[in-house]
Amino acid sequence: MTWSSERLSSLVRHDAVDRQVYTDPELFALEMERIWGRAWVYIGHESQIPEPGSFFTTELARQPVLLVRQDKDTYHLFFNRCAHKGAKVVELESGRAPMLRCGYHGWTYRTDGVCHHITGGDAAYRALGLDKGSPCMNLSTVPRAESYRGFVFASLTPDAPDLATWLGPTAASIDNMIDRSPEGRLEVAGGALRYHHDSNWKFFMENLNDMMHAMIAHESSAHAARQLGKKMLARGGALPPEIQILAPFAEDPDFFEKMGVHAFANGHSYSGGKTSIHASYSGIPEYEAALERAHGKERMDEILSLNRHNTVVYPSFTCKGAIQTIRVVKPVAVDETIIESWTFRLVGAPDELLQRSILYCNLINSSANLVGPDDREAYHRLQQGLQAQGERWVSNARYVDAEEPNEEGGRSATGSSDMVFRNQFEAWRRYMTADTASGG
Amino acid sequence: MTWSSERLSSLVRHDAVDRQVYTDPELFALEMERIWGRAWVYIGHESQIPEPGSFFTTELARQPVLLVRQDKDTYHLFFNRCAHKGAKVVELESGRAPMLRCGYHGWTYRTDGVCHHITGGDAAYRALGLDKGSPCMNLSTVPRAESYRGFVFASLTPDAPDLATWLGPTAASIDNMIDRSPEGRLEVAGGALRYHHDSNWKFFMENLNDMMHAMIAHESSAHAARQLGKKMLARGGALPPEIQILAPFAEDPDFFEKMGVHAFANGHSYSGGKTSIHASYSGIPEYEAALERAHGKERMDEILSLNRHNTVVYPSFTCKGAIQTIRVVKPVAVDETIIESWTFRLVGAPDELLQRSILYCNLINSSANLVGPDDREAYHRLQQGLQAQGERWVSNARYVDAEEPNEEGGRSATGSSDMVFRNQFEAWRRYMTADTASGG
Amino acid sequence: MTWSSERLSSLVRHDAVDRQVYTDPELFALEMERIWGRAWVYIGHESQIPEPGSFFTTELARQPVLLVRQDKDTYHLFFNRCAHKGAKVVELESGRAPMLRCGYHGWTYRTDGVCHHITGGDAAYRALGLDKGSPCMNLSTVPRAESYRGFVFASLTPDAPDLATWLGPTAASIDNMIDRSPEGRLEVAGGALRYHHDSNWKFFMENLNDMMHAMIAHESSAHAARQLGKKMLARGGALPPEIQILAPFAEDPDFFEKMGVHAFANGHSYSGGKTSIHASYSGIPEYEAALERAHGKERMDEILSLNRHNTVVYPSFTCKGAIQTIRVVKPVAVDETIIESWTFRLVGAPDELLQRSILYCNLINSSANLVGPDDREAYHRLQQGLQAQGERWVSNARYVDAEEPNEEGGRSATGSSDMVFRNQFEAWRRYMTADTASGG
Amino acid sequence: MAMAPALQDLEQFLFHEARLIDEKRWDEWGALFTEDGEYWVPATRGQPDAKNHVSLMYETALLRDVRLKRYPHPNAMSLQPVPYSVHVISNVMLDSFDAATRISVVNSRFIMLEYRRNEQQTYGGATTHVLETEGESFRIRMKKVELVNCDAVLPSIQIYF
Amino acid sequence: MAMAPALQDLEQFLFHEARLIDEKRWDEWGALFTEDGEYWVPATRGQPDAKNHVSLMYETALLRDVRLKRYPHPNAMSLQPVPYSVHVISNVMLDSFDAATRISVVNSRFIMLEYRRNEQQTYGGATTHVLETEGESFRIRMKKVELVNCDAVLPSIQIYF
Amino acid sequence: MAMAPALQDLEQFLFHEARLIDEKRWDEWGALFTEDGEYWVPATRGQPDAKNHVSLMYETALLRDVRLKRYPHPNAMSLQPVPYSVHVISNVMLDSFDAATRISVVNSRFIMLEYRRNEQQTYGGATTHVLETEGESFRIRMKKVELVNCDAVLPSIQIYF
Ligand code: FES
Ligand code: FES
Ligand code: FES
Ligand SMILES: [Fe+3]
Ligand SMILES: [Fe+3]
Ligand SMILES: [Fe+3]
Repeated sequence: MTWSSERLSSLVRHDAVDRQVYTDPELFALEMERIWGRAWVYIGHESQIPEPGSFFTTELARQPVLLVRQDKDTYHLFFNRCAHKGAKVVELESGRAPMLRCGYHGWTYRTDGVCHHITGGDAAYRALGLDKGSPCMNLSTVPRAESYRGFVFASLTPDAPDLATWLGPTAASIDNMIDRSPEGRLEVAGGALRYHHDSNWKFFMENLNDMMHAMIAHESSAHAARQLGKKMLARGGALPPEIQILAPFAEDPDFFEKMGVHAFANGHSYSGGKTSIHASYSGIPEYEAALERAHGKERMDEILSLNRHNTVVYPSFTCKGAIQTIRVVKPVAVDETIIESWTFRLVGAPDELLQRSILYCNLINSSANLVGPDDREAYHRLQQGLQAQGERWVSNARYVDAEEPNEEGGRSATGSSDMVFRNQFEAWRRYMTADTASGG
Repeated sequence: MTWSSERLSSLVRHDAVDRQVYTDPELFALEMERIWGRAWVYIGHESQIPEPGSFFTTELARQPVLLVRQDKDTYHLFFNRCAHKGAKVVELESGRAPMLRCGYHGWTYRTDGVCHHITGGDAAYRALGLDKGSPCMNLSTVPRAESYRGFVFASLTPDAPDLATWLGPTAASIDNMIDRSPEGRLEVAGGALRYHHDSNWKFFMENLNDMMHAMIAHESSAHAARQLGKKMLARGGALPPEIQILAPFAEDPDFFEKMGVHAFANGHSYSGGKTSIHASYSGIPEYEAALERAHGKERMDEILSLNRHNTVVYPSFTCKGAIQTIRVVKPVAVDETIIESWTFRLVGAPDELLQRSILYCNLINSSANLVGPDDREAYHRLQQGLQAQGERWVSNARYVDAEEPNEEGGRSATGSSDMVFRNQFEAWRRYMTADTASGG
Repeated sequence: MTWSSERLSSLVRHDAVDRQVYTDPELFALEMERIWGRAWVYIGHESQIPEPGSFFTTELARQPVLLVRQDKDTYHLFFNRCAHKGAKVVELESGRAPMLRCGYHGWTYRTDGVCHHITGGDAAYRALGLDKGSPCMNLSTVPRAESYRGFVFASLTPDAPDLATWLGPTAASIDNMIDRSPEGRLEVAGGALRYHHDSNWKFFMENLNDMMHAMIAHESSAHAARQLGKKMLARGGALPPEIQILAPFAEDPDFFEKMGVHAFANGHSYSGGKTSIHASYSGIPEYEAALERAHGKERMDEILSLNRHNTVVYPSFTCKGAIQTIRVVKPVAVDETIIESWTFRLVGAPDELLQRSILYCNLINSSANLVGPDDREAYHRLQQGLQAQGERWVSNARYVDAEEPNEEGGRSATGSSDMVFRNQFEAWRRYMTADTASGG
Repeated sequence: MAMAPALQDLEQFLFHEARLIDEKRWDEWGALFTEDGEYWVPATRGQPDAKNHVSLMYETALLRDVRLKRYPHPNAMSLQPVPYSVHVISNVMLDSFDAATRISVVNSRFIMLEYRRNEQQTYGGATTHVLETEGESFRIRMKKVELVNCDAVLPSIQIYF
Repeated sequence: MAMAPALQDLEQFLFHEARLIDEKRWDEWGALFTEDGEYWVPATRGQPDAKNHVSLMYETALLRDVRLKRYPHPNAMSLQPVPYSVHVISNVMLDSFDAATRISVVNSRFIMLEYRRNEQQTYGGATTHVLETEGESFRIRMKKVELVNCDAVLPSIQIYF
Repeated sequence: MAMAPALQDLEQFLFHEARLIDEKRWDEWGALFTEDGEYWVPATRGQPDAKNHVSLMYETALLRDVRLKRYPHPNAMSLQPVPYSVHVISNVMLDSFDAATRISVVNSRFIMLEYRRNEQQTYGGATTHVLETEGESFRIRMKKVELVNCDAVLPSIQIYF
């Protein structure tokens, strides 16, 4: 039985989805083709390729791709695949080289992807009128690659809409992260963490704006932190950043209801805004001074008062402006996903900020952290529980009636609403059933 | 090419089956749906959930299920799947709790499966007229769950026949195990053993009443035991239980022919009866005294003289009345199966009996035992050998002509007959080709 | 979408192939059936079963087979699958036994495959008119098995052409290996090496006559060897065999162009001939004396001057006459392949020759060698790179115009030509699209 | 008063015992046990005894004799091809020594690889040896192996830990 | 002048520390650290510090307290079922001893199996202990664990190496 | 008459040797061998010699030089990304010491994890070191590594055991 558009449509109800969207390998393969092959997928940040010849390799819909800087103003995203016999040309995750050299037969390519050297000579291809520079002798380019203020996304679909339009109001979350730099610039810094999950990628994407799980799933660590925090305050001490980071996970449901959730076109969303679990981190005077110098008091307050929790750019990207960290989704199989986390330096800001971001990632995003393992376990139990055929539908019914338009052109709802999940599956259905590639 | 009923039927000949029934992944998936989804499958024993709130988790046709006792007289079998987002609700194998709590968002359920607490409040679902207690807010119940004198079986098919009828004459094997308790009661005791097999589940189910393999496959251990036994007798000692357990595996073919095999509706069967490899265990006077007190000499002799070897309740269960142990089949993949073994205490009997059952399992059923590894290796070689396409058919031709009706309404044959396998595949074909769910 | 002949044909262009031939699991399954099920596949060498009762087990198209010698002049290739229930009869890789005994129920077979003993007696099968010796009670024979001067190949296709015809001019490479024995006989000696590859089997088969990769992929080891060699010569020493073996891998492209490649029917090929990377091994006087005694100077020179590099008998076999070693391909999955290497003793030649072959295999074919890991890594990168969907075609365009007929009835080209790959895929397409089994 | 054995002597004894297993010197290995010496691999953590709960292995001299006789048997299917092992023993600590009985209780940790027919299993756990002092050496009254995954779904285990 | 500690004493201390982890004697384990004692598992090779680069774990007393409090919590989903470990510690070498401060720098290697719910992970690496001498024993000022696969895509790691 | 070396000295030497490999201090490692020192990993059990039967590795000084030169080569594809190792060495026993030649034969067991590009392999076996005494230390005349799975179908092995 093949997956007709009708059959695919029938998997998504406004208030629920069929459990198979999380468990069926064929649907996963279709997702790679129709969602990950049509949407804009995050590739990396321009600061990862600072110099001419700097390169960075990653996957796009499970295909190897290669981001290379040609010169100050130009860089390219290629399929990481040699034009000769198809070997992965660049194996290292990142580096810098004047030419890209394939290790198998030594073909080399310029940073603009044009073939530069053919071992054994070029004459061999003359008969077909081919030579270095003939399209099929060069690295092939990914159909679309665009940057939004340094954040590079790509699409396998030539007629994808322009990136900024597609990002919609979530672009403001990226803006806010950048605006927090006194110089308005970010740099990837502090390394990456890669965390293996034995579950479907969508569980992670939903969890990000799931406002009802923190105080339950993360109770053990957050309560321990709160108790230790109380003792410290009692002793007249201040709360160290570790406690400031962990304690808010145990805020009561009301706190999270108030944070609220906000949904937009293409499955995007964010939670928080006026407040979030990052809102009460103690300020860093030296930093605020720098920011005020750069923007003036009013603008600074505006920037720092924007407190979005997680912003989700469906299906591959999520960021936290308040602590300058992003996470990237890499689906491997229907029940296997890799989550990468990256931290950024706010150029012009004191090191404390990067160090706080790094501390945050150690505590929340590393494989050995104090919070993530409980999320990972939750996804694992979802993957297992949904093997049960007793109930076809997975509920997205919370506050199905209580969504309101917001001034950003999306809809807003109380924190515990399933609106964000409904919104993701509206996009899911559109991507999966669109016949044209205009998935965006 | 899909598996039409005609094509499925053609896999089973009276005297042979197509090798693909053991090697084809699609057929395995169909088995899960049509055999394991229609037959009565063993879940557990009532003594595993003694108190209100006691629970026990397992799989049914690879789906997570949860057995929970509500009160002295009531217990329920639920799909182990949260009504909220579908997470496996109970992760532990067994335990006791006043409420069942899902770890992801903290929904709780009463022991009757009714939702008791919704994190973030119930109002969220009012718009759809839903509230705690609305069916879709509760744990969903497995269509059928029945107990035969404490042994709980379940079926995913609402109109499955009643359990006792379906068990047919194999129920008497369970009766005999229970009757061996002076108080007519069994309790699971002594823990469980779980043994991983890299082969198809049917090899195990066939092996149980395969009377021609023991003296060959288990020669090494059984002969060693016999030699040591001889020495002991020579020294005028008695045979310790270890020898009594191991030595009979090397009885000659005649002994096993005489044990005989007996086949019944739904693929069930047993071997032995008047005698078995358990027949010559030395008696335990204190126990027999207790049993005689309970039943009188005549009935006691009747009970103890019933010496069935393995009783097979197709497809998931096998028991040995004489030593109060059962084994449970858990198919994982076409070439992967888990076999669990459990022992029972005869309530009112001295500890020696349980200890003998435990010794038996250590010697025969543990992953490190002296007999099972040779069976496991045999299944492994079957799985490998049947990759060969040189011969399509796997023979079930032994004594194809020599089956006789028995007084229990089944058919009996000499021990080495393939009758039991023919009978299993008659049931296999019926389950696999039945259009309705009345697979039973 | 099923793989029609049209669709299969469209995967192969004269100057390129579709990347899916290396990455699609369904195509791999078809290859097992249509290429590995139709071609002649190498099984083993007669010297591996020297005595009556000697046996040797291996796989043919992933099916277990068993080569057994009945007597001095007769041996048989059986499916390694018991006629009783289908267990793999012989588990050991090789050995000797008067009878073949199945471990599960003890059936035994004579070395001609006829059933000799049935546990529990034969009467059981009388009703069907079956007895020991009835075809279905014996080991079943692989449709075709033939030896070319001791090298045993088999085919699952009854009407495969005769082996020598099918081998065509590549037979001469086997001849040359044998002729290098003063007695004209080879014996397997020195054991086997088994090397796991995480890539498609065809990458290995293409690499064998890929003349443009050695100086690039093996630069690190070969250059190290050259430098050390230079030092030694400078010190007035001679080049030890290790250097003689490793250094030529770094010859320049011209050297390899001159070696040339030669392609023949059925996908076969060889490279070199007048010269190869083995050409400058220092002679072994005692050996040449023996060879001259046997053949006379002229014939000896003729034999030793034939310097073929790799001879490829598509799809399963490759040999190196000059150092008496072969490698055997065992596909496991679309991205998994096992490569076995075997060495031969030239009967009548001094031990040095076998010892040089063994040294060669240690240096080039073992899992821990100095050259093979770079080839394996190249195949790995091909497997990864070809996941990229940016370019459908894998080029075979080198010197597409410059092939010339050779006197052996095949075509020859300069070393770096892709002719050999084009030739393999011509055979690939013919095997894959042939409706009849006359794949040969 | 008897003095506690030197750690190094205990280590060397444990290394020797493990080596006898890896080298399949079964008779020598069996002879390391006292007549009432027991070998026990519980099936659960903190298992109180081997009589009232199933174990992965619980062997007295009698069952060791059966297994040691079985090892070389040509028709022991699961032992053809032959399984091989390597034991890495470490973290050897002397938990107690009774000067009167000269009995040492020794705790150690191990990783054991069991290999057969192209498959390698990794096992690990904590071992408690109850050792009687005998001349310069020791004899084993009890060897209790607590596998870290004792309650996992395990394949066949055919070599002593 | 203080003498360098005996290798055997250092080994026994490392074995003791590992055993406290395997036996989940968390309070005793935590007490082995000095007040400013650190536990560090870098996320890359040759990582210069834990402040300016992410780590798999970088814990001071405060974070150890959080984790040790978390371990027994009934609602810690990822710890129910409970994960278990076995540490095999070897190759213990004394890299340096400062007679003035009586600080030892000890290098060792380990294999640790982490087991939970029928899954077993194998970890290994090199450990550097910076130990203060305290009476007959030691306290840990720094335990730095360099995993051989520190930059791999790893599942949850829930027990200290 | 020369006395047999102390076990601890032999252990420390073996630990040192393993550490040089894990830390890729190749020149120091190579220098541990005598000029005619051999490194041998047989491909079968009880393999009588390395001349008449294939081996996984059989290296004299010459081949060690090739490999050690190859390690840092930028175009050695299979070494980019770089493979890493950790060796856990244990069960060190002195099998024999010849007072005349002062040659020690040392038996040990090991687990080695080889890690590269997100894949970790577990190897284990028994090692025999034939050591010449040299001053306070030793030099390796022969290092023979008997892998428990020497005849398995193995992927690339790129680091010395
Ligand atoms: S595959 Fe890249 S150079 Fe040949
Ligand atoms: S999934 Fe169970 S409470 Fe949310
Ligand atoms: S399967 Fe071979 S004897 Fe039964
Ligand atoms: Fe969370
Ligand atoms: Fe059996
Ligand atoms: Fe090569």
